[in-house]
Amino acid sequence: MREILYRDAICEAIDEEMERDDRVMMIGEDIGFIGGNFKTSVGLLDKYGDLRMKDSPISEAGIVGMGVGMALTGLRPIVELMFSDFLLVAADQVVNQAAKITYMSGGQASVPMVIRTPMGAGRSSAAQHSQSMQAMMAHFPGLKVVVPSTAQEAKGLLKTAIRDNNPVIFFEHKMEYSNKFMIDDVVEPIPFGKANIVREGTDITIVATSSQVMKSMDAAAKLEKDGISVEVIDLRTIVPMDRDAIITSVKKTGRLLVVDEAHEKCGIGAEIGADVMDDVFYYLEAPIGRIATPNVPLPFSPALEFPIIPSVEKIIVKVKKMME
Amino acid sequence: MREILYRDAICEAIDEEMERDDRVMMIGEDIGFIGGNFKTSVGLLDKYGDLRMKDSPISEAGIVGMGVGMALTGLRPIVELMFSDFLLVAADQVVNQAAKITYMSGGQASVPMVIRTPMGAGRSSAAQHSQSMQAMMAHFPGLKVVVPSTAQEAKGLLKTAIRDNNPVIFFEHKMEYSNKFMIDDVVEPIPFGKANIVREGTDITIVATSSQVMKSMDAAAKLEKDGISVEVIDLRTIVPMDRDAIITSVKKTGRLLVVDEAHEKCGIGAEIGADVMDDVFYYLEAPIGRIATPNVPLPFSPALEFPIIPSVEKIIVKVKKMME
Amino acid sequence: MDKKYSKEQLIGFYETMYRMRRFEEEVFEFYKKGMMPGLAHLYLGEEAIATGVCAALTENDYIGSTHRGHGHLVARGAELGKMMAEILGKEGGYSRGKGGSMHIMALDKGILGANGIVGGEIPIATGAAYTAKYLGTDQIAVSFFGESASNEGTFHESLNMAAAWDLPIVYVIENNLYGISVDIRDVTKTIDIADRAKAYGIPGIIVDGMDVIAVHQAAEEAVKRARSGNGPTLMECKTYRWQGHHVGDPAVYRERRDPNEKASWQERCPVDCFKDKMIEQKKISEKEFKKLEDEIEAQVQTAVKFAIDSPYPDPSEAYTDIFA
Amino acid sequence: MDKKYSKEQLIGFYETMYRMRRFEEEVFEFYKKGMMPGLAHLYLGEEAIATGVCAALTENDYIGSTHRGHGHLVARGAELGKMMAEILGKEGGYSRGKGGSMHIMALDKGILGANGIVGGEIPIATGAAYTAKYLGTDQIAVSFFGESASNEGTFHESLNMAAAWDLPIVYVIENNLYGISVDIRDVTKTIDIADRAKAYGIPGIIVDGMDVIAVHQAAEEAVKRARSGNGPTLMECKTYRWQGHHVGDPAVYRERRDPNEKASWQERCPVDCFKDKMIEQKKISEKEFKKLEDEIEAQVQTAVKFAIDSPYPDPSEAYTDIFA
Ligand SMILES: Cc1ncc(C[n+]2csc(CCOP(=O)(O)OP(=O)(O)O)c2C)c(N)n1
Ligand SMILES: Cc1ncc(C[n+]2csc(CCOP(=O)(O)OP(=O)(O)O)c2C)c(N)n1
Ligand SMILES: [Mg+2]
Ligand SMILES: [Mg+2]
Repeated sequence: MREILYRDAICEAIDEEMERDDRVMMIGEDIGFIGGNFKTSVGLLDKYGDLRMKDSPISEAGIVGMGVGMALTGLRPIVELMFSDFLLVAADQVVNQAAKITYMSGGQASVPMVIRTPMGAGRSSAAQHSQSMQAMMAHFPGLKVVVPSTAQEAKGLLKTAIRDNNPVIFFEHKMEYSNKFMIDDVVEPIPFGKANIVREGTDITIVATSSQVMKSMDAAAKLEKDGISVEVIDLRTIVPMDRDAIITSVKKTGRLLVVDEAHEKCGIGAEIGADVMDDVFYYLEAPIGRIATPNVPLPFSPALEFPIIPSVEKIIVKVKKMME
Repeated sequence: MREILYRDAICEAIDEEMERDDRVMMIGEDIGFIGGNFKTSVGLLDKYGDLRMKDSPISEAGIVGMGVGMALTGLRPIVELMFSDFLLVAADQVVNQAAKITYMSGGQASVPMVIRTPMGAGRSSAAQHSQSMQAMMAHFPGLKVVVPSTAQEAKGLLKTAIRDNNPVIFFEHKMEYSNKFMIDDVVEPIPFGKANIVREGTDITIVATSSQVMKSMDAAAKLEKDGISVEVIDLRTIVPMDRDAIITSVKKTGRLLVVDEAHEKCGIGAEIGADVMDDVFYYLEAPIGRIATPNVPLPFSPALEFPIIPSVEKIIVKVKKMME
Repeated sequence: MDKKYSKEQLIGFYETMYRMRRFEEEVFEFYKKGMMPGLAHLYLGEEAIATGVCAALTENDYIGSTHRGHGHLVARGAELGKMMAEILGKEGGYSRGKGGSMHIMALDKGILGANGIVGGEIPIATGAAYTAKYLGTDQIAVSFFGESASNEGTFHESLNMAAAWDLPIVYVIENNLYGISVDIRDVTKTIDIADRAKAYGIPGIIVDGMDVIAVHQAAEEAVKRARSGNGPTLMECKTYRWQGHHVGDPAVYRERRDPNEKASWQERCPVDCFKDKMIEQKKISEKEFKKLEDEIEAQVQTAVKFAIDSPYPDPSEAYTDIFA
Repeated sequence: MDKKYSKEQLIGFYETMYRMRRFEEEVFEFYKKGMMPGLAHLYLGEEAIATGVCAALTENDYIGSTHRGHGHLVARGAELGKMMAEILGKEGGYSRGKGGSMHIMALDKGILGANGIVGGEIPIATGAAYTAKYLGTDQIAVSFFGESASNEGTFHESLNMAAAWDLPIVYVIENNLYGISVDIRDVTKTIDIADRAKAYGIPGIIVDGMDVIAVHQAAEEAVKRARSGNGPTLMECKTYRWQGHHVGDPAVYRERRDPNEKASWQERCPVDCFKDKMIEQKKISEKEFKKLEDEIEAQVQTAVKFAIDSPYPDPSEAYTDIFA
């Protein structure tokens, strides 16, 4: 084990995969010379050269579309979008092209492309640089959607993403980049579709994604002092989703709370609740709960932003309410 | 009352609003000279001239963005996107710009723009021309989302949309355009956020959108013969949503089925279920159900397409199962 | 001009053009008889372009194609039976009925897919060119699209990158004057789209798209430029489509400027004029033409029969090929 | 060249430039002191452009602005206090803290919004120009953006429409050579972005963006063209930003090509050089400058104080202004 910054864990995953496979390359804005806006690819331009670490013009639809073309013809591109909000600039290429080509071609073609992109609020980046797009990405079939929690998870899941033969949307939480984590010396790829039970408990199940896993763990530790035993599941991937892990846990605890940072409406909490409903309905001791970003654009001022995004405090309050 | 084609009801709404208010205009691909790809604006170019009925180049992001600019400066543009799938080509302008400007400006600005666009499958138009984007649109705060059922509803709701001071995404179901409906001689604007109980019943509540309202009515009529009394709610607008109507109904019936054509995952059914959950949980006699398009891209062949989209038959089967 | 062409080459040109012509006439018949699901966009009248361009390629090169893609596929030697079966939504189709006319992919022929999104394929083809450069093969890519697609942002983004990085690609504009109904002259100031090359610092050339020899010569030069590392060319072929935008379009809009527009273009039919010229110049005899035409007729009829006889896919097929 | 300028005008130029300069120096101070949430993109070094262009406008004209928007706002006479308060996320800000530096809107000054999406504002400003034409006013719109924004698809789509329809707009490119770290010369082949005008059949002009008089003269001509119905102009101003991309960027990438790059541009400081020249040419005395500077200093300090004293918005503010 050693200590590592989240951003460096990302960089290591890219580096190791590029070393392993010549066909892996990266394209994106400012990823080369300065090693990425969030410093997740520092040193890789020097190591791999300009063709494999391509600094692009500001053309999101263009670079994602090029990624699709590269993936169709034998490369394994990693496209970085500087903020996940820019998925909307490239949405046609992501959703109408990348996600659908395997299907439309009747399985002739595959699109082994990873779109890496930072998600989440908390930096006073306002409405166009703070969104969490995992619900939108999960809504459209054909995309795998990855929401890693810790540095270890990020590294292992990114390796899997790069080796996957499908378009993968890989969300890195921008509030984690500068955080330190402990990580194994060697991190193996972590399989998709297998949730991680990071804390066992008996009273309530929290399914969390990305940074919310850490927040949920904090909340669980505090709730323990109040005699509430919380089971925390790190979902890891939204598509594919480990339904079984959730169902098994909820059958045990009788309560389900989903914590995810995307907007609430048509969000991840709604989906998980609806998905497991038939299986857990008769075990439920309280309505399924969700904590998400409410249905307002992200405000700039920290005085407005922090109160609306999910927090340890909100999780605690909600769990207590669900235990009543 | 008189008989009318759905497409002509749309055209009448546009015409009447353009006549009423000089600032209402329309821009889109092929809307002028040929009166729209689906013939929803026939005759309007001749009547209103080229500046007010603008045939545009194929530039979806451009025309939606121009619509935003027009709306900010005193016009009330109606932007037609030929297929709702193309919302993805213009997604940044729709979601990052139109939806957020009022908020980001602290209420200084408003964006009175309607995006009219055909939704839905059933025409063998395959994966890129058959999608239903209402869940994605509803996910992002700042957009009103309208899903009219009949010609009467479409006309009344479109008038409201045009008079609304916010960006409104108005979904017309492409399978209805050539259908005949009865319509009032004069159709008044129908308020947003007020669901329409189109059939009263006592055993189960179906909340339906767009064409699914008609399918649900058919199903309800057939289910009646089996002694099942179905209440059907035409939701009309997904944003704003008439929670109260749904909650009141479900408290009465004890069962809720949502029928909407968007993809299931993070879809409308999931949202409605989660939204009313706290209020109806202790009244529920069965898990909340949903019928949606499953999580696969829309296939071309009718042999594949019809079996996957919502149908009267599927509604009947699901209701019966929920009544068990 | 054409003296350097061998008889074999000349026969090859005709063979390809005539095959496209007859193939699509049969597609049109299917539509008229109500046997074809959805729609198709016919290439009739534009045959010289795909024929001339693809004759300048090797079999390892890549093609990005559009909604009007049948011609590109035929020119690359795609199997007529599998194409026709796909167009009818049958199990024997290239995508087993999942794609349809607008999405026929034949990856084994280097066809990266027809595409239902106007402009959607341009960055994808550009990505294929990047792959060729990356791997150091001598492959090139060709991106075919209409004049109206050149108003999509993806056109701009792609050409900028291809130019900046000297990617091996040829952009072929099939300028048939119209989008659907919109006359390019009403929505674009520059009459020759080839002028747009100046914005990227690459050669832009104008070619008579009704003359297969002219197209082939221009393409050879552009292909040579691409293959030798000298970057992209924008090649505008002036042409005309015989039919409406799709099989169901009466194309009333074409008489706006000039009632003889269609007739005057049809006088320059790429198939018939080429044949007449060859006979006149005694390069190919009428008898030889007859023999060729009979052979092609047989191929087309075999394809038609194959498609009719092919079963529809099993409904379970809808749930496969979502992921590779 | 500048003989036609009155003393008043010359003083006006300096006043505006110096106000921008001092305002932003204070913004930078706030950042360094950790008092500013998020980031800001400083206009330092580019003052001559907004100053020269906006001096050619009337107060009814419209402005589309960018992430680097403070200068445009100051040039239009926006209130410094409300700007500064917005940048600090305070209740007294233009958007009551909801927008922040990247989203300051001052609709009363014709500012349609700074914009966090590169290229996002170009079609919006184009739409404002459409409104002017539609209503038959003599207003025009100016769209400011960076050279790198000209690689976004929205640039292309907007210029095509503005050209085709002779819209009253001036597109002003602030070519400071870099996106964030990416050198435009590495991602675009044409050295002068003004060349892109040829693709749209409109005039493209190159201007010394460090010389307010040159900018003003060019702008007057372009504005006249727009106002008289002769359509858009693409006006490229060559400039340089003193600081990194944003307040936190050390800008290491600039020494790649030329270690003296920054120094040589700074020798041409638009503020200082103008002042020196005026003194040298005895147009404005040192004493007059001093007086002006003192006045501006007082304005800026008042703004700073206003911003500091302004309270943070109440958290409930997060839930207002979602809809108009
Ligand atoms: C993004 C997008 N916008 C609009 C359409 C609808 N549409 C299909 S083809 C077409 C016209 C295309 O014109 P052009 O590029 O000139 O090709 P042509 O049909 O003339 O061959 C339009 C508007 C679409 N399929 N995709
Ligand atoms: C769509 C989008 N892509 C990328 C970014 C990140 N970004 C912000 S400013 C910027 C550089 C813009 O360069 P330019 O247009 O030249 O303007 P400048 O900053 O030089 O004034 C980038 C890449 C963004 N905000 N929006
Ligand atoms: Mg065309
Ligand atoms: Mg720049």
